[in-house]
Amino acid sequence: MSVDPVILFFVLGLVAGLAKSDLRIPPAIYDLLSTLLLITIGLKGGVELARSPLVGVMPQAAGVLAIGFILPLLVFPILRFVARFGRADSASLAAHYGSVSVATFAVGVAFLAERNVGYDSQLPLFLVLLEVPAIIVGILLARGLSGNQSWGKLLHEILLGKSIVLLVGGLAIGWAAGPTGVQPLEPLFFDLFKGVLALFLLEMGLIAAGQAQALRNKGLPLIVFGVLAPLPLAAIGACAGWAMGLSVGGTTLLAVLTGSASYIAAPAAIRMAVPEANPSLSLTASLGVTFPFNIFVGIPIYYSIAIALHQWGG
Amino acid sequence: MSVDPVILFFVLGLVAGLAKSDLRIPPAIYDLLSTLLLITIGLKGGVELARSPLVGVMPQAAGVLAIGFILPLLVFPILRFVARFGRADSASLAAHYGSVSVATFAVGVAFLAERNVGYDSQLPLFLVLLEVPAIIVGILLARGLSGNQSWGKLLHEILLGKSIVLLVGGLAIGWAAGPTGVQPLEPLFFDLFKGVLALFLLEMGLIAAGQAQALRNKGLPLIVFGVLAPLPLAAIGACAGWAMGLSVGGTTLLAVLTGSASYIAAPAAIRMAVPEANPSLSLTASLGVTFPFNIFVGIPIYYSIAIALHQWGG
Amino acid sequence: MSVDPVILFFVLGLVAGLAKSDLRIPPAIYDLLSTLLLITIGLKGGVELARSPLVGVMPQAAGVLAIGFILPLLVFPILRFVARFGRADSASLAAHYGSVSVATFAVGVAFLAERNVGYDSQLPLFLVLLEVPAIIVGILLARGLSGNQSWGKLLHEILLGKSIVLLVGGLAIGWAAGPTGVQPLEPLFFDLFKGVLALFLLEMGLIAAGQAQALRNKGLPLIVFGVLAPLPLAAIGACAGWAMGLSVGGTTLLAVLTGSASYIAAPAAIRMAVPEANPSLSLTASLGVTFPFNIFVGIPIYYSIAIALHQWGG
Amino acid sequence: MPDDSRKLITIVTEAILEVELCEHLEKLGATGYTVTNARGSGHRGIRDAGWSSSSNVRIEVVCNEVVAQRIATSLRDNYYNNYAMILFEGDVRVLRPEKF
Amino acid sequence: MPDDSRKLITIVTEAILEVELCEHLEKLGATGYTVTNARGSGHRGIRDAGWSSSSNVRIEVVCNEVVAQRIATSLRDNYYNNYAMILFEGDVRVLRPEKF
Amino acid sequence: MPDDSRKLITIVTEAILEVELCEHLEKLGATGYTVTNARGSGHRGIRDAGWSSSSNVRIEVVCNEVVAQRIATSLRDNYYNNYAMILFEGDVRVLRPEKF
Ligand SMILES: Nc1ncnc2c1ncn2[C@@H]1O[C@H](COP(=O)(O)O)[C@@H](O)[C@H]1O
Ligand SMILES: Nc1ncnc2c1ncn2[C@@H]1O[C@H](COP(=O)(O)O)[C@@H](O)[C@H]1O
Ligand SMILES: Nc1ncnc2c1ncn2[C@@H]1O[C@H](COP(=O)(O)O)[C@@H](O)[C@H]1O
Ligand code: NA
Ligand code: NA
Ligand code: NA
Repeated sequence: MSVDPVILFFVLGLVAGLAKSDLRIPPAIYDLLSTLLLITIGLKGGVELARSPLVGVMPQAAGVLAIGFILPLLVFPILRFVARFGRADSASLAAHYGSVSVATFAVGVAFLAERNVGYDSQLPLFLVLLEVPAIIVGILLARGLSGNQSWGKLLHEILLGKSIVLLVGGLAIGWAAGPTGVQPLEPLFFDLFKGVLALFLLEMGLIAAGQAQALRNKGLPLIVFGVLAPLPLAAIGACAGWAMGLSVGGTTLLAVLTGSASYIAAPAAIRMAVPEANPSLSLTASLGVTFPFNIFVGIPIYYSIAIALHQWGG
Repeated sequence: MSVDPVILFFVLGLVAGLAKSDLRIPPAIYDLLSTLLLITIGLKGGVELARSPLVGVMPQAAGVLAIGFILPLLVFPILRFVARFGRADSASLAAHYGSVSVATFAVGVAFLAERNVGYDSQLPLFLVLLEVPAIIVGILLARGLSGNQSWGKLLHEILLGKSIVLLVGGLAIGWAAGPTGVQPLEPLFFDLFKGVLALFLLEMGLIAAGQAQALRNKGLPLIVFGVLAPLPLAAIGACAGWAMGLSVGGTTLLAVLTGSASYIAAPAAIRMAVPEANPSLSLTASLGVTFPFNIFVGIPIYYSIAIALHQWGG
Repeated sequence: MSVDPVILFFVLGLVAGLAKSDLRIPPAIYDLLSTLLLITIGLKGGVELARSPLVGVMPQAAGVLAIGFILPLLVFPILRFVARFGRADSASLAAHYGSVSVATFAVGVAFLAERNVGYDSQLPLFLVLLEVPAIIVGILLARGLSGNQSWGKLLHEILLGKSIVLLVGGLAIGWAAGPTGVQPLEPLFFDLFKGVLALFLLEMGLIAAGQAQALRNKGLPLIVFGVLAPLPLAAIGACAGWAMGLSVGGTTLLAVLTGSASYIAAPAAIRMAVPEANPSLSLTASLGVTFPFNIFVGIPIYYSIAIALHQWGG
Repeated sequence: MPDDSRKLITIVTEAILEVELCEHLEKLGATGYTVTNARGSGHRGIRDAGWSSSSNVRIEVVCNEVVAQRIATSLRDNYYNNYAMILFEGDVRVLRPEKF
Repeated sequence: MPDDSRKLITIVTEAILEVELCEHLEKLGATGYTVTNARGSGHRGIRDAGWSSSSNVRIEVVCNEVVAQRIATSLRDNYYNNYAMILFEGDVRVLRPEKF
Repeated sequence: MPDDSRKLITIVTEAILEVELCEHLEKLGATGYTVTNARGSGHRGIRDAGWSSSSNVRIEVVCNEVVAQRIATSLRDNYYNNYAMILFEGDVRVLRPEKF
């Protein structure tokens, strides 16, 4: 099975960026591409949810939500006391790695499609559910519960961030319109998905290349963490998915989610709520190390883990 | 018949905007989307016109042009002497409501497609013909014929505005290239139409939400006018369409045109020619009240009117 | 055979621009469109190359590379001593006309597709090979070999310019992924090609219109050169293509390449390396004269030349 | 050496005025101008660049005192009452004074 | 005639702060503000606008001396330590001083 | 308290020069710079940002008098003759003078 071309576009961006090419994707185009991806993922999920009864999903959703709150609590102490990062930075990294990366999820979806492996309809819903909790926990870890008056404002910003709004909106519209209603939207949102993802990854490569510099400075600890963190986190997701009775594809994607690190929702929220944390630290780890690691090495591994679990689990 | 998903995208934008989400569509993307919509509508119409002889359309075109000049003259006195708006503002609103909204027309087209109802090929041509006259009348109503030297410059700006150029250009190209010639362009301009419209309405929702504030201040008169004006205006269009012998679909769309209010061509032209008019007044009415009213309530009503006319007319 | 609609979009842009319409394509959208075109051309070529053995192409590639170095040397003396341009300007124009125009190539591809004429898979590769040499020669012609320390920096800029990176990247990805791998990318990069090209040419028309002013000032010599240069240059390409044993389509496209003038890679590189050359001179000639000439008159002629060569060559 | 001190006029106003205003500035004697897209808030409310009719432009003109005065007066008389607009003037020293 | 001299405060900082900062400025007494997208480099490295979280905004406020002082102090205390930010102040003369 | 007055150098020139120029500015001692996209008109005609090769950038540098002088001289000698470019200098007061 040859490597997926969308990943080659990431490589192209990475190489062009490292070689200091003048290739640029205008911010407006980056916004368009991410908007399309978020709506597509939401719509796809919504259409699927329309097919299956929602009630059955509720307990699973609760479980996923719980995982979202627990993961950062597992990551934080390691960062704080093993890797010896400062409190703010540890909390920030915990929030980033507890939350999820939409682009990694999209690559995972493409990876499964490539292999004609289906996945459970509720995964996009889980994507939404996993995005927020870790950020809240991370902020609490940094600030403590003590006198922080602006929680309302903060939650508002997190819950109404672009990615959440478009994902939830897409889910709702897909669910309300159903398969037939969404059909006329498919040429833009479904047929172009792979191509849009390719362009998006091209830009991601350029951005990741921009992190290389910072990487050279921060150096080893970040790389080590960025490479070692995903596997155990993904393993937790895989086991949870399997325990919930998700399909192989669903189990894989849940592992992809828990194993991925946020670089959109988390950075924005943490920057506002924990300004003393060094943003380039978490961004470099999630974008410069973990994202490439996941799309090259991680996803295939998580897929085999999912298969193994289902075989062993019988 | 479930609600069309493109309208749900408007709702999503509206809700996100009212909830002060940080969701934004960059201006450059707004331009791309509107450019695509305008070309699509033009091309579609041009291809159709290529099928039917143009001469037959001429008398109808003349009639539509006449309507374009008459409508603002009907609206103005009501605004000036009933609603008691100032002269400039009354003229400005008359121009906006005499002119047409491309987005509303596009939603109407989608509405008919949803129901597999065809429409006459000359409608996009009518869209062009209805855009300009009301603006000219509006300016005259505000300034009078007296010493206004810059008419040439003004007409140039109005007739060569983006929307006119792209609509007319699309019409001409579609007409010259014909069905087969346009075929290779269909994937971008025709297949993606619904999806592009969805994104455009998402942005429209965000913009409309921005008008809510102004609405709270200006309050009742604007809402009343914005809701009451479309129906009679659309009725005139429907009757005219039926009298011209248009199909049910064509009658509906002509009603949609006369019942809709401009928020692109008119605002720009009026801002330059009648600067003393309060722009947020007309924009709030057309975008914040009439546009939503039309896509939610108006279009279905106009459709039933068209059906009724054709049944009653036998 | 009616005129290709994509060319009508160029006309639309040209007319709108000359009529001083306020129609604009935002820079970000221009970037998106050119990015899509470059990747598409690269991918298409890469997929084809994957089908045929690369070794056979090597000698041809060497020949094309040689042509790239020779062409500007032929053009320069004519400009310098016949048209009596200054040294810097002659060198600049030589670089522009020795290099190639991606948009003209794309129109050529569309022209052949319209007629169901295939072309050899290596043409996109030739496009890349022809872009750079002339620029280097042009710089040498202007500066001489004497003390110019920054060649490394210069070559870096030229070789890592946006167009080269995307073309080569597309080639590589298409080649690595192969026909089946690229399939999921086709909706965006292949199906939309014609539509994207149409929008791009619309913008090109607007830009070309912007050159008209400069044209009036510079006047005759530029027009004469811009119209007369393409034919002999294209003839050289045609003969070379025929001698290499390219198909009629391939011969046509090679003629299109040698007959076209760069307006992206060359202007940027020359502006940096030969700042004393007047940029509007070369841009006006290539964009305002040669580009329109080629898409309206040139391409059909080059096609007939290619046919003639193959018939006569038996 | 020539006196290199000039005035820097900065205008922030509705994007729709850009073309007309720039022609106007040159008529008033400006040798050039620089325009950037902008958004903002003022007496006429928030103008957030979501789309053209609600966005601003920021126009700068470097010129001598006479032209500066002319521009300020002309804009105050022709545009200030009806359009979202501010204008402020600062002192700058320029390279190549003969250009301005 | 009224005194038309005011202060022009220019702030360059992280785009993410735009909304919060603009509200803050109005609380401090600014009658308005103008924002443009920007990129740049400084002590916190290159910020090249590739995407929102790495881009800057350039915010201008025309105000009187008191408000200017208030803004400078407040930003130094609340943002300067943790965010990429610079602030500088110049002297300008405004049209319609009563607006500011 | 330290002296907080600095020079604000503003350069408007061809977008193509951005990367090279910014490196150059730091070599000359600038501790940072801010760039915004711009369009405009001057002696070399209209530059309307339709696409990169016809667009401008507006570069600002806050620096001390010495660096300012160095920048002005260097740009005049290396770029002014061959590129569309203007440069002007104003006086500003900065927050955290030690940064510049
Ligand atoms: N005090 C201020 N400081 C900076 N910019 C301002 C100020 N007041 C207004 N502006 C800008 O000028 C535009 C028009 O101002 P106004 O006419 O007051 O609405 C606003 O949209 C802002 O971009
Ligand atoms: N000396 C300077 N001149 C102009 N702009 C600067 C300067 N220093 C910093 N900036 C701008 O202010 C932003 C934040 O500065 P800093 O906090 O030093 O990283 C940078 O990204 C630049 O856009
Ligand atoms: N008098 C001026 N005021 C403001 N900006 C100017 C002025 N002259 C030139 N510019 C800007 O500087 C750029 C280059 O100027 P020039 O080299 O004169 O063509 C122009 O494109 C404008 O953006
Ligand atoms: Na995670
Ligand atoms: Na109407
Ligand atoms: Na050539």
